Amino acid sequence: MLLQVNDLNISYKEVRAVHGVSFSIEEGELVSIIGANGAGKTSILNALIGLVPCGRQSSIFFSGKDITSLPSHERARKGIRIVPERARVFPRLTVYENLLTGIYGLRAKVDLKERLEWLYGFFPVLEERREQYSHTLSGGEQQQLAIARALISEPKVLLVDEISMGLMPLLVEKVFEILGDLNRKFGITILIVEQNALASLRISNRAYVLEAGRIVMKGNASMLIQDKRIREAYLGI
Amino acid sequence: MRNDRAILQISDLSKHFGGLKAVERVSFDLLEGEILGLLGPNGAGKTTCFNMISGIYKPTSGSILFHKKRTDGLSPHQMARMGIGRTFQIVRPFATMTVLENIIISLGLQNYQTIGRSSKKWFTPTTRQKAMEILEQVSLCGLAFKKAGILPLGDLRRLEIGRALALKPELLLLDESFSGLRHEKISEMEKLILSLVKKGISVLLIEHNMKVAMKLCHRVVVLDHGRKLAEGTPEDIASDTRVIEAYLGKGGSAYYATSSE
Amino acid sequence: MSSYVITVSIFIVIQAIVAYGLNIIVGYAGQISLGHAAFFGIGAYSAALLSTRAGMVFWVAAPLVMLITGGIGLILGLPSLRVRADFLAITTIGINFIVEALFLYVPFFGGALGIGGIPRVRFMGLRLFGTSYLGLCLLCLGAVILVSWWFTKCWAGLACMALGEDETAASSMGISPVRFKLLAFVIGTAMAGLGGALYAHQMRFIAPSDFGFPVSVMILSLIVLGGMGTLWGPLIGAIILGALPEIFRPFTEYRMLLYGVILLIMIRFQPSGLLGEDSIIRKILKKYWTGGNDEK
Amino acid sequence: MYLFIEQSLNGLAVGSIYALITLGLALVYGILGVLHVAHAGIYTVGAYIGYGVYACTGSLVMAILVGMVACSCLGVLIERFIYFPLLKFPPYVPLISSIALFMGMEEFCRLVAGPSVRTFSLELPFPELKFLDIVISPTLTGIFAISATIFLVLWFITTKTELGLAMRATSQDMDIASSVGIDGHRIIDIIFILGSAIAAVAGILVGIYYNEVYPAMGTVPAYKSLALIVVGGLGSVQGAVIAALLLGIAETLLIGYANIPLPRDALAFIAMIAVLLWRPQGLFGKGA
Repeated sequence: MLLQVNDLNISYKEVRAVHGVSFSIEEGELVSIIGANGAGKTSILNALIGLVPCGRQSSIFFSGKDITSLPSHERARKGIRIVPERARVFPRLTVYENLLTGIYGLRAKVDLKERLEWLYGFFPVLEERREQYSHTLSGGEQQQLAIARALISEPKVLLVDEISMGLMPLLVEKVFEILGDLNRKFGITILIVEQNALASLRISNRAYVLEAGRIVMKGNASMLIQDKRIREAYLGI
Repeated sequence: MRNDRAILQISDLSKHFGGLKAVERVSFDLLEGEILGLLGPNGAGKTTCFNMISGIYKPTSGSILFHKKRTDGLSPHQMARMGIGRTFQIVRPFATMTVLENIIISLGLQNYQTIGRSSKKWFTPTTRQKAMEILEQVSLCGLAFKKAGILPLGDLRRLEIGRALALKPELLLLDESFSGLRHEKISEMEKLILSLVKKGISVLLIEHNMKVAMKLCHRVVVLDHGRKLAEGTPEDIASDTRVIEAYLGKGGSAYYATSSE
Repeated sequence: MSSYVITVSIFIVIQAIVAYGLNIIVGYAGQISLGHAAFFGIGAYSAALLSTRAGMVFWVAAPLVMLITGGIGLILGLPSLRVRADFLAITTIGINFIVEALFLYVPFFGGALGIGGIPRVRFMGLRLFGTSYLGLCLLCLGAVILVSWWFTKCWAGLACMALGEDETAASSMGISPVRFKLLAFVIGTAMAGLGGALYAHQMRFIAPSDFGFPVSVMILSLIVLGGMGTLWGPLIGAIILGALPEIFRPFTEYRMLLYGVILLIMIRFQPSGLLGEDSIIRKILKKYWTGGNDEK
Repeated sequence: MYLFIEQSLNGLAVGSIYALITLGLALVYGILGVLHVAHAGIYTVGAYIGYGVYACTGSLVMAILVGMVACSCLGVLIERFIYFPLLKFPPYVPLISSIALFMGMEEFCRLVAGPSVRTFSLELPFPELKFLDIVISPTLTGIFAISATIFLVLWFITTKTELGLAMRATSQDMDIASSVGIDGHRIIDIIFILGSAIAAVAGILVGIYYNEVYPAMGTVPAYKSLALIVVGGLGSVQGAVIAALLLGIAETLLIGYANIPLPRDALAFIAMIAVLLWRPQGLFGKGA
């Protein structure tokens, strides 16, 4: 088990956003957590990377080690990387500098040239825009940059938060294709959190359905995609 | 399509933020007594539309007519006075005040217009009673003296509707009032909205839970990347291939086509 | 009561009056102002000028002073509609420095020497000083507290508090941000003007340095200390911060240091003020009033 | 003409010192959003320590080094024990505590070193420069050399090194920075260390330039530098530095030539209000 989350509780002040959620991810899997806006998806990811404290009794294990109380940057060093909601690239850094932040503290360990070549293969636009400030990029380009920033460190697990938000359908498709490729061709473990249920289910191995901070369904992605309740809840058909 | 019964007419509305075209030439009408759903994926420009209608943003171009009067460019407090109440996607209660006070702030609409009236006392038995009546409508009576900041999301969404109702609006803008709610809360909210429409309030709501929107709305406008993708009855929309594509991506629609055969 | 105690009390009361004005701007309407001493000074200077140059009696001059200060407050409050919180804080610091500089460099205001020979306030032929002047100040303080209390009870005050908490939400409830922010500025600065007038007639000699930026800081810190946006906070703060230097008088050498340190410690460990939310005093009072039963 | 150039050079020296003080303030504002008024207290303390060490040892290098180290520690202590716990409160809370701290530090200097002005009489050990008839005194040369070096080093750190990248990333989005493995707390510590050390240098340079060190020497810079970071655009370090240099020159020339009945110290605030009316985000600020 690469990542194991037990009884995760998250509260903001006195409002509870996530109620006792447990899930796990095996190495090499692509897992989705799907749910509507406000279901608590982003809170879960923020707890995984340590930006939001989780409640008592909750525990998070990574590669068999308890990381529940580890600060964010140390989790990043261990290989947990995130593609945040709305990309959140550093707006006043250039594209290239944004990529460099991804290997902060790892520069000695990573073959930068080779990594960059590999990434530019996926995202040619990032090479073209190398010296541009990243706030001048379009939404889709920023998302690509955010993925590249996370990938450059050779993460053990990639967390992807609402990547379809604000992207054109064509791009959504492309981005999901890339995520699928990364998982299948390069064996990168990925956890996707999405409200675009079908797009993410199509590339996932397994999925969890989150409603109002609780997991209400889980199973194989190919099974869930057939599920009548899912189709009703997320499509109204 | 220009209708005499239209309470709100949006034509060619655009909003650009720098290079980003958040809303691009969107037009639609809202009829009196209607529930119109504004649907679309995240980032489609729905909330931006709302913010223009309620006066928070000034449109880049296009016009908004409320009761046949141009209202684009007016500020939020002027819109509130004209009879448009709204809720927020990310709830914005006055957190340190009580639930009752939150409602009373809205009840003061008329008192904010002249110095004389605004110097009167606000916490009177009459206003209190009016506020309690509104709280009753949104079933928050039991929480009247709690601080708004500690309420759970569902109650806060109802509190925001209550605040909007206290303005005695003709048009209610509901921004994702269902999101983050559990099943049973969703049906409560549906009932509430239907009861409001019965009282003659027109409703424009943003939703991306298709199921809820399809059930509740008389008509639906679908936005995608700032443009209007489709408009029509829920049935029309549900079978519109463009809509399905926007929501599911091409693969999804292919899947939909094969599995429904 | 010794005249020393009375003098100190008069200053505390004047500070409290000025602080109540700031409490309306910062505490209720949520507009950070670090230049309140400028309005205190404008009040004092206009009172001094009206009585020395125009020979006006206090009872006529005082309302006029409040009008002048409130009017200037209205004009200088305009930036608050334009800039964000941090900018506003710094802008108001700037206003304070510029007003002080005007007093200092425009000959009309007497320059560094200030204005002297301000007569005492007369009431029915009697000169008010000492206890009787303290009485007048307390009366004014009472009026200011009454206005503050009324402000929490009237629709305008409610509107300001809503704006202070969430401007977007408040304006979509029909509250005009421009109108009510400026209203708060006018009321708040007029109170500072009243405080200034009382100060001028007490000191009978005023100089620009009496209204410098440190005074603004002191006024703001006393309401932060007492409890921002509470009805009794400014009074409590004024009493504590007004009395501290006097209590420390035996340690002459160290009193300003102690003052700074105590202020720092109080704010560090009670950031919402002595009477604010979650403060120790609030908690204790609550326990006694509700008999330890917190549920309402 | 020569007088004008000499005046301008004097102004530039004053501006450089303003810039050194303002730097720390701009860095701290950029990363914590706190208006760090107590920075001027650190500057005063730095000047006193420098003066004291120089008086004891007679070594200027020692004076500067000890001042820098002591002030760095002071800066980090302030950040850890005062600002950090107060970040979650409205901005006026850290601001007031910063001002209280500043008052305390001034008083502390007054108590330890006495209220009188100490004369810090020495020339900086730099050569005297001569162009045509313009003579640049050793002290002036020294101020230019030292501040230029500091600006260059700082520019190099922020733009060319991994640490600088981390600093910029953290000030733009602290959460995301930590999610790529940057330890935000350490970066904040480093920023306070850098800013405070530079403030110490600025204090010592001012002491030498005006030939005096006194407890209230921080009061005017404390608030002037606030105005400067507004003019420069809150959070823009280059903007603040440029604004500081311009102000130094403008002040000096104004005193020298124009007979405007305004005090030199109000100029910064007048400039600030003028700039705010014209460009509310400051000269070099980025939009809203």
